[in-house]
Amino acid sequence: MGSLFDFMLPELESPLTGASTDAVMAFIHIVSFIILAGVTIALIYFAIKYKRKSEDDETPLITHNNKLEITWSVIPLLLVFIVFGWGYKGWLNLQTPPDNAYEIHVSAYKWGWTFSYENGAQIGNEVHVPAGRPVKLVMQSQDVLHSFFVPDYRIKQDVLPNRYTTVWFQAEEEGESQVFCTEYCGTSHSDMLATVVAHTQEDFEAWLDEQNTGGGGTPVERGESLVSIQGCVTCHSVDGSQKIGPSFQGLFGREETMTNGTTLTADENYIRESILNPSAKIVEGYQNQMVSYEGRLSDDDISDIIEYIKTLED
Amino acid sequence: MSTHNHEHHISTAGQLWAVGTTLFILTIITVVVAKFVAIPPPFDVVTAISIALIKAFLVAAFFMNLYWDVKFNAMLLIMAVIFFLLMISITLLDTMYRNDVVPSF
Amino acid sequence: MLTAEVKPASTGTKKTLKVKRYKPSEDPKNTYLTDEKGLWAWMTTVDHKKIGLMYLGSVTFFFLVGGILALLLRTELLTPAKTFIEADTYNQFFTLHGAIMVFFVLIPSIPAALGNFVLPMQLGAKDVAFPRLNLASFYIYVIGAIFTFIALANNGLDTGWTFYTPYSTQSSSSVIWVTIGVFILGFSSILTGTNFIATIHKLRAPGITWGKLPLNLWALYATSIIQVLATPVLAITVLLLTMERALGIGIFDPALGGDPVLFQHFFWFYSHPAVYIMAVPAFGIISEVITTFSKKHIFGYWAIALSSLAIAFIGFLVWGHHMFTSGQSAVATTVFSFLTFLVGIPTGIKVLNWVATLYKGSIEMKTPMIYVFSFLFIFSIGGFTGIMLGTLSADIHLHDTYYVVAHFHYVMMGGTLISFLAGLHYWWPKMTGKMYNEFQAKVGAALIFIGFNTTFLPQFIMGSQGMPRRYYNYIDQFTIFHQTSTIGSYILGVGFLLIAYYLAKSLKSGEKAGSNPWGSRGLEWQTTSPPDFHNFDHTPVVINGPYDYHRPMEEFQLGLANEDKDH
Amino acid sequence: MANHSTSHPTHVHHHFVDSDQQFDTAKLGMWVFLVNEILFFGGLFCAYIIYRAWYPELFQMAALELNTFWGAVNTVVLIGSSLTVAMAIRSAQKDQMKGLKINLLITIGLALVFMVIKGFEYAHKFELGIFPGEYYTYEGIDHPQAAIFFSIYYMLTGVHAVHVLIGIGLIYWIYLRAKKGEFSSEYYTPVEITGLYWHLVDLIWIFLFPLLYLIE
Repeated sequence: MGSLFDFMLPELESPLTGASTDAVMAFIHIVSFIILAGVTIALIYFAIKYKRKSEDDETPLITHNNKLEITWSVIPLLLVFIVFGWGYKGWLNLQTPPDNAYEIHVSAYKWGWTFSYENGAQIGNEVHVPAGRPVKLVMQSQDVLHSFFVPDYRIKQDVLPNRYTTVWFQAEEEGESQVFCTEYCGTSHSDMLATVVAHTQEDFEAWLDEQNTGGGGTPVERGESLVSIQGCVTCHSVDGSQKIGPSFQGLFGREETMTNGTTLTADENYIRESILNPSAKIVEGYQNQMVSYEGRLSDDDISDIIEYIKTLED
Repeated sequence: MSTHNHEHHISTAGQLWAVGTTLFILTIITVVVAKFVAIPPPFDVVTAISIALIKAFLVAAFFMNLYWDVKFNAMLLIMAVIFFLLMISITLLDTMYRNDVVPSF
Repeated sequence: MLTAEVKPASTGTKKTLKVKRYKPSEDPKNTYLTDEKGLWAWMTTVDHKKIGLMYLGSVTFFFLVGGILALLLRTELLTPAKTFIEADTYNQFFTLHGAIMVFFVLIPSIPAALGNFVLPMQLGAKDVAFPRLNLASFYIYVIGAIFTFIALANNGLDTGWTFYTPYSTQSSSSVIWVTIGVFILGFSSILTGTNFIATIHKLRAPGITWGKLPLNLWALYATSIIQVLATPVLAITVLLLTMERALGIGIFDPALGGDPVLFQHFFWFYSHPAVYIMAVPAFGIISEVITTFSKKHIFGYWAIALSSLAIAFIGFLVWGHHMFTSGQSAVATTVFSFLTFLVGIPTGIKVLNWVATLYKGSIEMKTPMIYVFSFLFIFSIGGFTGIMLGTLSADIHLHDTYYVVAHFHYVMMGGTLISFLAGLHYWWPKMTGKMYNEFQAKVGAALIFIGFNTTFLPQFIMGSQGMPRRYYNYIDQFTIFHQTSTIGSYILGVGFLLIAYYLAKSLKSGEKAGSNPWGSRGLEWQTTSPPDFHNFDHTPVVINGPYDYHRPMEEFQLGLANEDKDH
Repeated sequence: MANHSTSHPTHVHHHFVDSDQQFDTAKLGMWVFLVNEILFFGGLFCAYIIYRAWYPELFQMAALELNTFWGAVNTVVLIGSSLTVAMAIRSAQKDQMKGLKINLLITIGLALVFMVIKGFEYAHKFELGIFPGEYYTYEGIDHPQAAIFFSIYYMLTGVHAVHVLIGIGLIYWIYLRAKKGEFSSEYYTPVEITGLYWHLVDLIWIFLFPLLYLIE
């Protein structure tokens, strides 16, 4: 289709889901552009040609013309029928993932994404997929509405807290594509980004095998990966920089002042309470924004995270 | 607009009592039918709503005078009901036909 | 002594009336502005013209607040990361910008402010059907605004103007104050709609049949129907949301077993028709202005009149096109997409009829007409991008991106606000009796047109490239579009300041307008500027259509001959 | 009845041509307002229908907690009050001011009876722990969405009860005006349009009753 409006779209990385979308968009753009040009030219031409000559200008009495009315009702009607059918066909394809699609589970939360694989591997804010094979994401939210949007693939689907939704694509080449959250979800909505990384089939399998499922490694290593997968780092920096919540750097053993005026020293019990019941104590200068991780983190997980935080000294 | 009616309709007391009595009887019928007659669903709901519709018609037509009033007022009532039905039926098109996604692992 | 055979609306039977010509005075002694003076007289007035002006004042105030918020938002977006405000502040600003512009500016702008002023005059009536109810509507609007401002002073609101659950049930901002405010505000809208329907049905001057009703009134009539049918659903929706937060009733909250998508149905069942509450009255103004300044009969009177009703009706059945990605069922999505395309047709018909009206006209490019030309260009773009967004596969890509932001600004701001400006400049001489500076007004119109397109055209491109809406931070590749857009918004700001300046100045030192400065055949122009308390000092009798420019002016100035002049 | 002389009777506002035009306009306005009321309740009925379609078994279980007998009594009481309002309008049309006042008082009495019965029903539910929303503590219904049924029940009957209270206020106001002798067969517009409002309150209840109380 025409290249006139190609600059408006990002490079298409998943032709199986996006080619029909691009084509119908180009068609609408071109037809609209022609009609808009016609209307604009007519407006300017009439304004010049029929400019008022004097206050006593007589104008002819033209009340209506049924033939003209029917023409400009029926032609647009036919055009929009074409567009409807075209869009419907492309959309139906988006709604029906191929049977051989590779399934990955997505969990969205304020403000990040966790991707889980069949073998138990989990990874935060990065989804690795095999190129040249359809991939189906089965998604659910842990809190509010989110939406999974990959412009390069022309796909988008809201992620709901009470049921699963699904979306599919097929990246043809190796490469990275940007994921956005497109359903407004609060303070860091605009930081709720992720990346799709497409590998060749062999590289993908190798990558998947490398991912340990959280069983191996030292407690500190496990803690570090949990902090990333569970999205803690979206709000709590590990380098002392200012984010939505207090930084993890130097947190352990730090003297903190609470919003109610009391002070305490951050120890194991305080961190544990802050993970399970975040609204119990709020550090001065911060909002009560965090959701409880009760049920999402086991006692062992929490111990691992505390061990990791201990290593982050000033 | 339809022609103007200079004489406002005045119902007789007998008419009003007849309508009221019918409404009382219909109330008793709908309770008896619901409690003591086993109608298989969904026809139990259909029966209850049909009786309610008859009652509503009687109230609108005779207590609210629509039967003798200008037709435009009746049209307004019908329009409200139509828009309510459109709202509910199109929403049901979503809520009744959602596709259940089941994760495979 | 002349006679005219007409059908008075109050009896509906044809009869012959004795009429004579009443030429409006060019130098009125007694006008509605001099009639009663003082703050108290204004605050308790039941005069539709004064109430219209009070709405105009409030709408202007809220537009200023919403506009400043918009400029702050655009300034924040100059750089990809933080420019000068925090993320939470940004979220509150876009929420309030949306809520204020929709509920306090666009919805009351044309119907309640301009509509209140001209509707009875175009009907030849002395007032709306229920003048006290009209005043009550205004105060209900004020009370709704007060509730919203309590929320502002008390944690603000950060849910987006759409209040989507479950975010709105969890948010720590004062959602309840705003929902109560919107609930109250809804009644203002409903009562205004009720008033207009009754007025148009029952208070038409002798001779104004449905076929001689000005198209502005057809548009206001269609709008009123939407207001009465849709606004109660908004009321119940925000009531349920209030209860959701106060009592946790669970209907919309998934944590309590409810369904968040159901909330979206409830919300858009009102809020999509609300788009037409904002847009349809704009169509009315365009029809009035374009005929006056081309001195020509409207092309396709019935096509334009009936397409307003068609838009109002089909507009009720398309709300689900805001929910194509929400997880609603496939069958609902298909039906909504199909119906969405149908609503595009009557809109297209209107635009083409207006263009055809210009053919062989006597076109004078006064300020209101410049706004009409801006409208036709900008609104067409809004319409075409609407077709794009109604297309299922394209909407999946474009939904909730800046493409949508640009689209609804082209429709709401380019459509409603620009035609509001057209109407304001068109009826300004009638309202105030004064003329504004034509040259400054033309500069203002040009600034608005240029500023508007500079602001919103780049948003189509970045949206299509994937820039999501409601983003505080953005990735670097979108910087150039955001910066262009911000510059455009400053041009718009300057344009609005200029308009405010010369309109205010015209009140003090503007030239006298005369009763009919544009040479219009509309009934509202056949009385003094500004009109007196009763609008006309006689009962007008209408024998021609409002666009019959082939008939002499005398025939538009008739009134009952045998009337005592003292009431 | 209405005469078409040029003089304006005192009750006719300046912007109307005559009494008939004012009467028709007021009535039309009220009908337009009733359209809005129907859609206002329509939203709640919509929530009801969708949840009933989702969880039919819940509605059968939960409806057993509602007392059909008192529901039916309240239906009869409300229909009775509609009848007396209709009689009141008839009295006004026939210039029987005493009948007007008596009928209005009976209507208010019946409306109060309705509210008292409603109050007992609510009190009984509160005793069981059937509170709206999150405060729901009753354990007699084994269904995860049980609280939502009662949320819908409380919203529907609660909003309806608010309308009954407003109606009582309006009818009392009409009664006071009737006492002052403001109405006659020439002018009874406020009686007529308040009556329309009251009939609508009745109409809504006619549907609420089978939908909430008569599910088997």
